Amino acid sequence: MTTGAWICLVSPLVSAILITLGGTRLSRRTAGYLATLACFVSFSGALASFVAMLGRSGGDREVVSTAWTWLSAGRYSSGFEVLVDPLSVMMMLIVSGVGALIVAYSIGYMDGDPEERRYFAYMSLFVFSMLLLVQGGNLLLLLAGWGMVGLSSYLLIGFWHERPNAIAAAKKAFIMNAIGDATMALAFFLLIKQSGGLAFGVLNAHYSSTTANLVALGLLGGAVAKSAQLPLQTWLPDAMEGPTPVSALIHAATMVTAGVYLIVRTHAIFEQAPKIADLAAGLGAGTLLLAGLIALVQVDIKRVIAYSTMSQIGYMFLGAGLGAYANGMFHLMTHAFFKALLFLAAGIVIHALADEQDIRKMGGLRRLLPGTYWASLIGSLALVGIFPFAGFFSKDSILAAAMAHGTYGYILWVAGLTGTFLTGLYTFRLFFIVFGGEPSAFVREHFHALKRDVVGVSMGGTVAVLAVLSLFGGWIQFSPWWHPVDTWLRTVAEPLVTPKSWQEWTSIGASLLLGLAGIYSAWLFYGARRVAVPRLDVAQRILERKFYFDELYDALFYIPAVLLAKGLYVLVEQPLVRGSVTELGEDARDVGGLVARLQTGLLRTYVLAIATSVAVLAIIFVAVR
Amino acid sequence: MTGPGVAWYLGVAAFLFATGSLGVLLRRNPLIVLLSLEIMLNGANLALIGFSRNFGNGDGQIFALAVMAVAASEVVVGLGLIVALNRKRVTLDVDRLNRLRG
Amino acid sequence: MIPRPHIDWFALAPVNSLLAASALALLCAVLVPRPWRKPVAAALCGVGYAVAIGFVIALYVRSGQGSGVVADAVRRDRLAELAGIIIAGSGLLATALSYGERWREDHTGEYYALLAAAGGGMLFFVSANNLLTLFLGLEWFSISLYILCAVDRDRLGGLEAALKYLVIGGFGSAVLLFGSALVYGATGVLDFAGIASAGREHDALLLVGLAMIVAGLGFKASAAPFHMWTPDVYEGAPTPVTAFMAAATKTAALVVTLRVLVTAFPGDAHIWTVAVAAIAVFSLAVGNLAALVQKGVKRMLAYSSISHAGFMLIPISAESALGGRALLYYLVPYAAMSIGAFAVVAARERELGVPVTIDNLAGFGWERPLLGISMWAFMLGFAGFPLTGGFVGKFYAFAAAYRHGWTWLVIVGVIATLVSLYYYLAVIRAMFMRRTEELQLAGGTVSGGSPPRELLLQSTVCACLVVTVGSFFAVQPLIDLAKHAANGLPF
Amino acid sequence: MTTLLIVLPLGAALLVWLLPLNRISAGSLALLAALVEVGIWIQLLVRYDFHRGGLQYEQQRSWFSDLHVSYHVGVYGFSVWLIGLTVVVMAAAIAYAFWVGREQTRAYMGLMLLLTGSIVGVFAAQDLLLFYAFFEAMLIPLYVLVGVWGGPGRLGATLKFVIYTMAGSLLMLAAIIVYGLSQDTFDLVDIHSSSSNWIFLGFVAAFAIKAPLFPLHGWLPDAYRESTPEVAAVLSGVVSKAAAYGFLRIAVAKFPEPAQHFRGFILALAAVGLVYGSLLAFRAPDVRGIVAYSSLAQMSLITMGVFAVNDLGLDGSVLQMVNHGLVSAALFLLAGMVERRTLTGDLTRIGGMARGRPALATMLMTTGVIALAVPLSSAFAGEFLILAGVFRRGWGWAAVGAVASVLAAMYVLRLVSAVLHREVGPAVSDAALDLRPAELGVVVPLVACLLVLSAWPAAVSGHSFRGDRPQADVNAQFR
Amino acid sequence: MLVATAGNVLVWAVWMVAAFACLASAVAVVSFSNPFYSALALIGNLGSLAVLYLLLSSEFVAAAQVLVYAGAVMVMFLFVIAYIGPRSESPWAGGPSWQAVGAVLAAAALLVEIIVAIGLKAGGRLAHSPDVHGSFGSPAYIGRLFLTDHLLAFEITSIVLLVAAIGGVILGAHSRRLPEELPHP
Repeated sequence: MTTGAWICLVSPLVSAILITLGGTRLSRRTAGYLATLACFVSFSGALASFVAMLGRSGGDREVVSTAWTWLSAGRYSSGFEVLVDPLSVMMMLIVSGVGALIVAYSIGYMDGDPEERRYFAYMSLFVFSMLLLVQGGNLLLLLAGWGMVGLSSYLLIGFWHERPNAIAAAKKAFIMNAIGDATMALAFFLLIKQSGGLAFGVLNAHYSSTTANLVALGLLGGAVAKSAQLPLQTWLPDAMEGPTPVSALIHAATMVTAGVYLIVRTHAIFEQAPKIADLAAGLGAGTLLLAGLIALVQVDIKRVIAYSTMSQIGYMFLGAGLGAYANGMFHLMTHAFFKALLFLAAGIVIHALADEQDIRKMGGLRRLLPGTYWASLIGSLALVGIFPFAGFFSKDSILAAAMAHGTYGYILWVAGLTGTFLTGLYTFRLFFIVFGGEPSAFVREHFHALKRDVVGVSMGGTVAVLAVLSLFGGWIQFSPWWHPVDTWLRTVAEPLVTPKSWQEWTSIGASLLLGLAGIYSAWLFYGARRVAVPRLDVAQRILERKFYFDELYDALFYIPAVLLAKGLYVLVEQPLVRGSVTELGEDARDVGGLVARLQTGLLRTYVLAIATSVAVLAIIFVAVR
Repeated sequence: MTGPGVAWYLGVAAFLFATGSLGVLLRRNPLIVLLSLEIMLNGANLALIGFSRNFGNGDGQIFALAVMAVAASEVVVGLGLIVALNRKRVTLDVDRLNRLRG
Repeated sequence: MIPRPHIDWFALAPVNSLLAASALALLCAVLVPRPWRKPVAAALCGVGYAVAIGFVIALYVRSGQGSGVVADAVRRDRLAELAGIIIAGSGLLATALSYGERWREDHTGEYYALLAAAGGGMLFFVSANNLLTLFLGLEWFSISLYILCAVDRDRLGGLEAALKYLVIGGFGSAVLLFGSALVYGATGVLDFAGIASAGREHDALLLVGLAMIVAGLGFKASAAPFHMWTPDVYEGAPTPVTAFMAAATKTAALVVTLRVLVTAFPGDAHIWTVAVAAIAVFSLAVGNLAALVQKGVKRMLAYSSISHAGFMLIPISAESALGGRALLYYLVPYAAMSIGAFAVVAARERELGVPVTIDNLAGFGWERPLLGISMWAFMLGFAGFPLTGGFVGKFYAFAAAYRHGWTWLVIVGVIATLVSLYYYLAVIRAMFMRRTEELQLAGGTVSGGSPPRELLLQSTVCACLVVTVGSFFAVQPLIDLAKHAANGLPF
Repeated sequence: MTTLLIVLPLGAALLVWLLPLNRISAGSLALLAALVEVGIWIQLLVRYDFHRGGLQYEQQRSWFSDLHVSYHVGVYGFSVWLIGLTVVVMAAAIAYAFWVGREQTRAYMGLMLLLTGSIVGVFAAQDLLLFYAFFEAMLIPLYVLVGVWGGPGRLGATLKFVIYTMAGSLLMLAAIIVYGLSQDTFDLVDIHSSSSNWIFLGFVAAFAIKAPLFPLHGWLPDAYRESTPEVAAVLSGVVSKAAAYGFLRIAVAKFPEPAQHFRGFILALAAVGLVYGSLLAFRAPDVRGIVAYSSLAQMSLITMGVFAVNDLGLDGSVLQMVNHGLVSAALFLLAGMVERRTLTGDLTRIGGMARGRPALATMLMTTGVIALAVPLSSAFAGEFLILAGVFRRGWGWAAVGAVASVLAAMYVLRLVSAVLHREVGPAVSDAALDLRPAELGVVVPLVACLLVLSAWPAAVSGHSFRGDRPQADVNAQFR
Repeated sequence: MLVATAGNVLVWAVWMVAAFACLASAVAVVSFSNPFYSALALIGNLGSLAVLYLLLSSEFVAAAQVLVYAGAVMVMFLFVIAYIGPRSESPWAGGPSWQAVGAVLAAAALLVEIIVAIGLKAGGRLAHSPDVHGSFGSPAYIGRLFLTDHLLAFEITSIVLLVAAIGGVILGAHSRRLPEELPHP
């Protein structure tokens, strides 16, 4: 069981190292194959441990295998170890599986890029980091993986490093994540102080409410930073500067959902700090509304999907925050499927239109890219949560869980439903604009079809696989009747809420209705163009400026920091620190000049000096005798 | 025969010493400076001899004699220097000897 | 029939050998034909010093406990002999250094005769045991030095320096003399031990005398405020003579100060310790501050020697066996560093034909690596860096001060050291960090392309380098020597 | 063996100076000596008994007995690591100097070797006066190295450097004299701990300037900018560690009460320095400026760890000393390589160097991300331990540290992207090649060490002091 | 008894004269503008000192004083003065004013201190001097001391004189410039 886990963890790292060392000795294509192979190996490792785990039951399913002591100081020590339990295995499957698909897709998408090798090295590195995050056997390693995924996402966002935007976006992403890391680290320091260690076991210990709250708050900080939830959400849309597969893998399928995983993994603390848990849920709800609204006005195809990602993660946070861990994780899984699908489809579109991403120039691709059309349709329906697509099963169970959580839960429930409507609206706005209608001038000019070579196969094939997954992936759990995911995760995290069946059905009905309503209105506005889009300039502008969060943060943090730095340099560094000694030296020299001027060269002065001092000396001697 | 106590002699000696030093301090002609030095030494001599008389042991007188010799030698060297300077057409004024300074 | 006092010829051997050398050199000034005069005279002088060193060492070994010589006129003890070793060594090096000096050829015989005589005077001086011999020894080597300053009569600087030195020195010795007279008057005896026993506490006459003696000795040690002759004389005198004065005169003066104060005036220690400490602080301040602004290297070194007088008065003021050790140890590397530094200056001087300034040292370190590195070592030694004896010396001096309960003195010394860094490092900076192209000469041109490779000068520098660095590693033996020497004094 | 470690480079230095070698042979001789030194250190590492801990490979010979000063050397667990840092970095520096080909090679190489010996001596000395001697001896070659081979502003820089440093170390000398005489021994092992605030402050002053801590870093920017890259690497990588070592070995270990008494004050200084350095690094206009100020920040962090005085902080600071040593050495060397290609360190005139220079990009990126302590890197491990340790002294310190870690991310990314990314800068011509094999040979070992440490930071943090000991009793470590 | 007092008065008188002459001549030496006169004044000073020495019953020193000083040294002085040619200078002029003030103050301070010290002492042993045996200060007495206690001092004195002689030779001799010599630094 653990061997599988280790294989799963190590193989991407190996491929990353090999590609780096290989350098130009590897052909670009080879690098791609190598990375893909590594990912599939790692997926099979995950499968192996999954199968092995099926053979066990209850407590035996949780195994920690330590390779060596990674860090130790005095009595504190943390090993380099992997934790294999239902939760981590589930994540391993998702990460390595989806990861493998997307890497395979990249072979086609990145074909011809001069720095393809670097790309695949980074991708492998990312997969390794993500697996480290989910498999890490103690909080320290979890944090390590946490930071590593941040790093690799930085590298991948800034992959095209000639583009200033890309670099800026990458920095932004990294620094936002660094803030999250910092808060997590602080939480860990507190844990160390209180319990002396960072094994997952310490989470189950009982803490004073303050400690619990602080720790939970720190963890939540990390979670929201990584998952682009309020208030640290601003980096995600910019992150779309990276290559599309990157957006699919990191900023949709895996990394950004790590926050949910973190909450589920450390639920013990959150259960000791219910207020913080509710805060998490609230943030989720807020984000899903905010993102949904902003998504309505975006014109960049990838950004729209990015905002949809944010809002979907909002759902997961909602679930996880309320204690419906299994539902959250389940939605995480399905979301991985259909969001990856949407991104990759969008990737095909962009690829076909010579890297154009502005939807206003698109249109009428239905006939030109039929496969992609169907794939996106499936993806969109799954996203909105229409029966029988994947999203339907997972999202509704979250809403049901919210319903079962008292009044606060009801508020969140309403928010969630509103979110559903918005989802339908913006998803199909995108869909209709891109695929509906007649091909626009731009499209007719730039379109070039996908060839049936490796490129086409790698891209089309992976999309097809993901489409199938988004179509049937949801069926494994239908909470009213069968719920294997719940039982699978029960040993790790006991759910706090058990919705009654009427709550299940009401939320199912409501969300279906609202989702369809959203789609219909989208069809009215953008598909059939029956109704003109209502113009509300103010709202429009606010939404386009993303509620001015970037401006706010610049004003609050960045500009002050820069000013402070400049001010310190001018006011402290130059005059006080650097100037002081030289001035002292000058003064000393001046005094020396005076002393030297006493040396008049006049013999009589010298004698006078002696005579005087003899007199003085004698006087003193006689006086003090 | 008694006469004035040694203290009186010492007074004179002190006066000589002071006068001599005044000369060294004030005069600019090196010759006179040398002479003033002689006066200082003589003051010391008088003191020595007075004390030796006072204690009735001869060390002071021996000292005085040695001092005379030393004074003579100093004078020799001093005069030699003055002559050498004079050869170099230097006006005999110690205040002019200020090339070395600072 | 007059009972002749017993004469310990062995004890007088060092002085006599130097006197003999002096006399022979004088003779060869008339007997030896001009071309041979210089080498012969120099050789005689050197041999005299070498023999003297031999005798002094033998004496050090043989005089386990001190004894008076020739009716207690002088004292034969390890203090005198150790000081003798340092002085004679410096004399030998100074002789070697003088050989290449380019002044007119006449009077070389007399020059070396005087050099030997001065050394003899110092050897006598450090062993003086009563005020009379003290005064005579002082005058002996002082007069020799006066003449040595002016030996090159064509340099006006030399004459001016000599006259200044003579007049001020005369005044100083007059003060010393009158002080001795007063002490004699207060106690009725001349020899130190007698003074110590006869002198009564709080005796005004004795104290005024003491003040004057301290002034006279401080003058010879060129301690502020009796220092003002030093820069002019050091600058004006021929460089080898300056080197000799810096090393030997200071050694003699400081050792005698220690001996006189400790043996003759133990009763008034509570006064003179403070006075000496004050003089030390004053010297440190004046020397270091004035040195900061000097352009001429010889003048800068003169001020540095003033500040070092301060450093070496600190252990004297501690009035303890440890202090004695500190002083005697410090003198060894100090003498070596001074002679070495002036030797390098002399080398540059002979190369350029103009007085050496910080500016025209530019690039010297790269042209003459041996001299450059040695100068580097000497400067670091003055500044009290490790790997040189200067470090250990300062350490001992401060230690003595602290043991005496004067932490403030340690602090002052430390600050002084910090200030001194500036000008010592300035020399290194000029020699290594300025390119030769930046070299601009103050009124003068480089005479003759390649500098004269003088074997004697270089070996002198090497010897100084060896002592400077060696004294850092071989602390234990030196300290043992110093300990035995200092134990001769009644602390 | 310890003595051998100290003497070998000194002997080699003399050899290089005295033998009439040409540039190549002198350089290769020096390099050989440096590598042999590394080999000896590896021997030491292998033979040192980490389970027993404590002082090993001890040698003692009386230097001068009346004040009980002796030549006493030996290594503790953490000294082993610091010595290792020294020999590795010095080897890299010498190799780089050899490759660049400084003029007056013999002098240069000799000085580098002399420097090596004295630094190793500092880390091995177990006698106060010996420690001071080596501490000062470091300064002699540094002074010349910066002053002769440095940039245009070298004279001012060296002067400032020396005056600052000496001001501190002379105070330390006074402190040593008072301390040693009052206890009548200068042996660091035997001497009893003292409770005198003044002596403590004397030592702290010296180390605070050498490190440097916040208001005393006036010498740092000039010295790091003006000196040659390899010397800057040594300065910030190794020499500064001597100060941290002093804090650890003397200030904290020998003065428990004063250390406790002044802990708040020093932690505050360090905290200020941490943020201050990071901010100034963030605005610094050139490559070296960034690295210089970042090392100010890092040294403050290490000082924090030491003055947390608990096992987390101490182990962390030792680990971080090694990390920062390697990181800043590598960064300065890389900066030097960049400057050799662009003839400027001005961030506005360089950029886009990643395109077509994969080796340079990889090296700089790797070092950079380790420098900003990305998790799983050894720097992260050290920083984590330090902050965890100092957290026990008050959450505020750790909070400041966390803020600083974000700032670190900001300035390192600024550096990396300003050099590698964006459009190609005016100073970057296509003639500027990728790193040559020789340059790789210099940098790769350093980075490799860092990666190994990242895989197993416990190698250092777990093997510096004797394991599980009572929290407060640091002093017991040094018996 | 009367004789004694008479002798006492006589001694006093002689002392008065000698002391006055001594002081006056000293002041004269310092204040004459012409070195020639100063030298002459110094001779007078030495003579009066010799008288004082006699009163202090040290005949030999007195004799030596007259011979060595008045005889040898002063002759040399006069010779040099004559050689150089006596120049006059305004005696107190020149130099910074604080120089003069300081000089007077310092000299006065020294004088006062010594006087005070002696005065403090005068209450004790200095008041009246003990009688000494007749041979005190006689040449024989001095000679014996020179040959026993102060043998070394005697020798050294001669050495000092020798050194000074060399100095006289070097400094006084005419400089013979040789053609082949280099220009001097």
